[in-house]
Amino acid sequence: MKKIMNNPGRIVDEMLDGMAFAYDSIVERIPETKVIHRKHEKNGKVGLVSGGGSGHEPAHAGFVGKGMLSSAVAGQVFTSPTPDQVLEGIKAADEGEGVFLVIKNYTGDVLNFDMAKDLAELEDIEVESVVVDDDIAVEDSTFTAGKRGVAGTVLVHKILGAAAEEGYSLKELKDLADKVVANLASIGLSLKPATNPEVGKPGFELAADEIEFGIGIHGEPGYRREKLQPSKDLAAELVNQLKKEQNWSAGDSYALLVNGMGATPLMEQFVFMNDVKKLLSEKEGLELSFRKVGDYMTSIDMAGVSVTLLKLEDPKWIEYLNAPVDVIGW
Amino acid sequence: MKKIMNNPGRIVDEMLDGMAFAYDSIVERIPETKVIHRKHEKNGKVGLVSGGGSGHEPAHAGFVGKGMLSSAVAGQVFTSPTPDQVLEGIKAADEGEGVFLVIKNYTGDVLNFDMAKDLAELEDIEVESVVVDDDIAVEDSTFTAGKRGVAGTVLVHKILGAAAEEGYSLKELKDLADKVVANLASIGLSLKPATNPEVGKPGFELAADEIEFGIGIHGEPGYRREKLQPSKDLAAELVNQLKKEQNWSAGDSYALLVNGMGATPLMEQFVFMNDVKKLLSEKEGLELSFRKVGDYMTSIDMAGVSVTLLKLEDPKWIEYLNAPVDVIGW
Amino acid sequence: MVEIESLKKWIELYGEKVTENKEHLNQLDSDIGDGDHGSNLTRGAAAVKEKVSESEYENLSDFFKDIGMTLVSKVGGASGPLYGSAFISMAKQAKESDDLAVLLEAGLDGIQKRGKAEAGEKTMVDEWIPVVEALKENNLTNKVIEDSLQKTKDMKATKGRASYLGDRSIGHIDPGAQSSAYLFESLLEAGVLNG
Amino acid sequence: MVEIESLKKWIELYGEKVTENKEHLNQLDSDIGDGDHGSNLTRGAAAVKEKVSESEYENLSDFFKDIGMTLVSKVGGASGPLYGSAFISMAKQAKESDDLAVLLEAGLDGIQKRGKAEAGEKTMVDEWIPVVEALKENNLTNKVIEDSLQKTKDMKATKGRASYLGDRSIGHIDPGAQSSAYLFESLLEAGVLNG
Ligand SMILES: Nc1ncnc2c1ncn2[C@@H]1O[C@H](COP(=O)(O)OP(=O)(O)O)[C@@H](O)[C@H]1O
Ligand SMILES: Nc1ncnc2c1ncn2[C@@H]1O[C@H](COP(=O)(O)OP(=O)(O)O)[C@@H](O)[C@H]1O
Ligand SMILES: [Mg+2]
Ligand SMILES: [Mg+2]
Ligand SMILES: [Mg+2]
Ligand SMILES: [Mg+2]
Repeated sequence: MKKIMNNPGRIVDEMLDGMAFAYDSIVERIPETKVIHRKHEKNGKVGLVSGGGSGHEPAHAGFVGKGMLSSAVAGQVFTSPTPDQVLEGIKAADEGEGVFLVIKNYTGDVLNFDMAKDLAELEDIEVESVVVDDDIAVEDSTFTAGKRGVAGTVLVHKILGAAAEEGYSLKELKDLADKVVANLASIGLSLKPATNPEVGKPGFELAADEIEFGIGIHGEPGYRREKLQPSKDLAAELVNQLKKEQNWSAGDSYALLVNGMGATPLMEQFVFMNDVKKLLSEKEGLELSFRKVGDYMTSIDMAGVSVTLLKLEDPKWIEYLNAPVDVIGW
Repeated sequence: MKKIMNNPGRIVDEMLDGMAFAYDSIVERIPETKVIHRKHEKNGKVGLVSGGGSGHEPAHAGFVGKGMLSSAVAGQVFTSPTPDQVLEGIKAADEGEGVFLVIKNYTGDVLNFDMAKDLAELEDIEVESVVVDDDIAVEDSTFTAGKRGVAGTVLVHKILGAAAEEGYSLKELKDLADKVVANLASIGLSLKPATNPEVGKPGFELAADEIEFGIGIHGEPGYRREKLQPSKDLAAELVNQLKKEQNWSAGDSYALLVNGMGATPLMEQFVFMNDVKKLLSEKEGLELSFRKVGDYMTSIDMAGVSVTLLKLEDPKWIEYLNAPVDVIGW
Repeated sequence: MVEIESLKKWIELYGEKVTENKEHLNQLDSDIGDGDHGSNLTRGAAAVKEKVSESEYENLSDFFKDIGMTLVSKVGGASGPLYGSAFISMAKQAKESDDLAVLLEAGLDGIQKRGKAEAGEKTMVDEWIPVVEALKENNLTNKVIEDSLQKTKDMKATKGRASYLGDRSIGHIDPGAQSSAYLFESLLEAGVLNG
Repeated sequence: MVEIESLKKWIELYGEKVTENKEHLNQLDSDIGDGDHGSNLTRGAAAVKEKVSESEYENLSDFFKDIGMTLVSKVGGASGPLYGSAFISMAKQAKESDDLAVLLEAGLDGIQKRGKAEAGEKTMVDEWIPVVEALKENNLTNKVIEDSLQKTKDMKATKGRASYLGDRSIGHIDPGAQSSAYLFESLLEAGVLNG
């Protein structure tokens, strides 16, 4: 394992310190916690909190700031944060109008955030939440922990962040969140596994000419391995999976996110975007009203990409996606 | 070589198309050229043009837009663009007040941009330029092609971009550029070499436990190889080199950029920033008035980081660094 | 009736076993999860050790509560709230009973209330259920512990991270069941039952 | 006096050699540069071939100018403007002379004006200088070409990308000298000198 780090056990702490130092006009680290909180002054709006295991940078702390998250809670690498930490995030975010939690659908996150919710209610903070489960690589059945939460979560942060900034109530945010999540679908692929610094070796193995479709952002298994193939064929496979999931009609308006997994050069991400565009826009006739490319929800040093499509049921969502923010990573 | 691409020979074209599609509110690709141009309407200011070989994304096209570059010219991967292409970039950028070129110091770039300058003058466009040579890993002597231009170039783009936006004349920009470049120093290290898609194999080799100090952004050789070591020791080595170069006094004001090489997770970059901070701010007492962390001047899929320090001779430069921009990659 | 001293011993042994077998637990979790179960619990064990060694306990309930809260706040992931809930639930029960079978049954109940897993879903629950049964009948042995553990091998995971693997989860021991097996082995080794 | 037909042959052969030896040139450039010299020139050769085969030339100057401009606009890197300047300079000279030695001397001059390299700096110039000398004395042979090429091996690069290596550039043939050697080998093979 070749990584720029000191002690793997302290990597999250040092990262949070580095972040708070580098961007001290936008965020601060709440002392003795793993919470990154925005410096934006409180003005009686609903607080928005997210978080999860570390290793997905810039998610989630990179989205803390005016117009997006109020606080982000970081767990150990690939490990959900604990309820006491989430509670600190909630307390920091609370401006008297309640706090909304954006949780990615993993057993650990759901359990820890739920416990935090209970603790916050004991402190008289009203809390609502949404569980994002956009990864269509996983079947949503009683035989699984449900679809995973992946890169689409970032679009949820953005839309809810703009709505909260606009003054949405907790109840209104919950309705909006449910609608957004219902219209969200993502799917990814990997060329090279990630190495968790605490584990010291890659989370899985891929042959030199192999790729895996449907991989999760913690290296959870995908649905198929194949030989490496041209970008346009990779794009076609992911787009087909999304098509099976969503009911596309030509002219429908969608937001499109091409997300890099952490070690994928932007050059490749843009090439991939070009192929996705041909399929979605030229072939399927979708209206891609919002588009974004880059590293947003990564998996440490995994090489790969994911594609997220959000059906823009409400044109207001485009406004929310385009609304200005003051954060590190958007 | 495992890359998301179609035809290595067309990778730059497809990347530019993907970029222009994804961010069509900010930039456009000038048809039949390798020029990315901003959509921002012309308003009689000096145009700012940069570019160079591809593979450094988001540089340079990612910095095109209001407040930064007017156009960026992309060469093949790691190969300077040709004069006719640079000329197209100059013509697009010209708003009647002349065009300023930011050139990284490589023989190829200098020769090609110089030829373009001659061509532009034939078309009655006044052109000035600066050659950025911030890489202190290379000796600046008559026995070398001079110091290389690396990540510090991005700070030059930012400062000149803000000054151009403010209405600086060509002459004023030239004076400013010379001053900024004189105060700029960068140095990098690599953990893993880059693979040029047209070449198909890594540009150099590093053992599993080896790192190289002073590496260039095209994989040019550094000044020493050592065993992998903790982030704080890596930081100490780079900071020491910078200290030898610049005359630091406690309280002096500097801009600090920690730049990722393309395949370095943000987590590691922030950990590294934390170590650099301890040395520069806590130990040396420098005032780090501007700080930034992330992938700005990459080397395809190289793993590594560089540190750039710009002595802020003029407090106005901080304003320029913080001025708002509408670009893809800042 | 159990003594706090022997329980301290139990928890200490458990922490040692988890720490010694950190890599093994990580490996089991790599096979069907994300490879951190050993790291998670080792972090928890260190914190529990510090907490417990610093404190004097007058009653069982406080002892279990400290362990539970420490696990909840140090482990994270899925196993943190689950083990935490087990001990918090045991703390509640300890106000009414000091029978180990009754206590551990409450612990199991805490896990199931939190995680909603039933028998056969290839989770730690599949280690706890037979152990609690055996305790009730007063015949907990290493064989019971080991047999239940091995049985998780043939199960298909339908809860937790391993459920993403579907059929491919079959053939692997569940990491949470393995760490729970360490918990119960330590119980026997600490001599709590002879107490 | 040289004939356009044999010059076309020359340039064609040069293009073929560069293309066949693309990997070799890339390898030489990997050793002391950035590994793209073969790719750069192959791209240029293909463009020159297309350009030249499409056109009829009435005079030498137009022929050289087309080659020069095509190289400048297709090759990029350091070698593009340098080879381009060589041919553009030859185009200028061709208006006054059709003596090959005079033309190539003008080419060398173009390279040196643009790149500022002197003899001994381990660049293509170290291949051009002895070849131009030999041409003037009417005794250009493959041996001259090969000997000059080999001499670049012992030189320390002080211009271009290889200069970053300092002493470590010693022991490697300069890629630009190698591609120039192909240019002059092709000249002999095409029989331009016998024309
Ligand atoms: N719903 C659940 N109920 C009971 N146990 C569960 C449940 N989900 C997961 N587990 C247990 O948790 C273990 C994994 O814990 P750990 O690796 O620490 O957490 P994570 O999966 O978040 O990385 C599994 O092996 C399983 O025994
Ligand atoms: N200043 C110079 N004068 C003459 N030739 C040069 C000079 N700089 C570089 N070269 C030649 O260019 C060759 C490298 O060309 P190439 O690899 O295509 O460009 P780049 O170095 O930009 O990648 C070198 O081998 C050398 O012969
Ligand atoms: Mg985990
Ligand atoms: Mg090159
Ligand atoms: Mg796990
Ligand atoms: Mg080269």
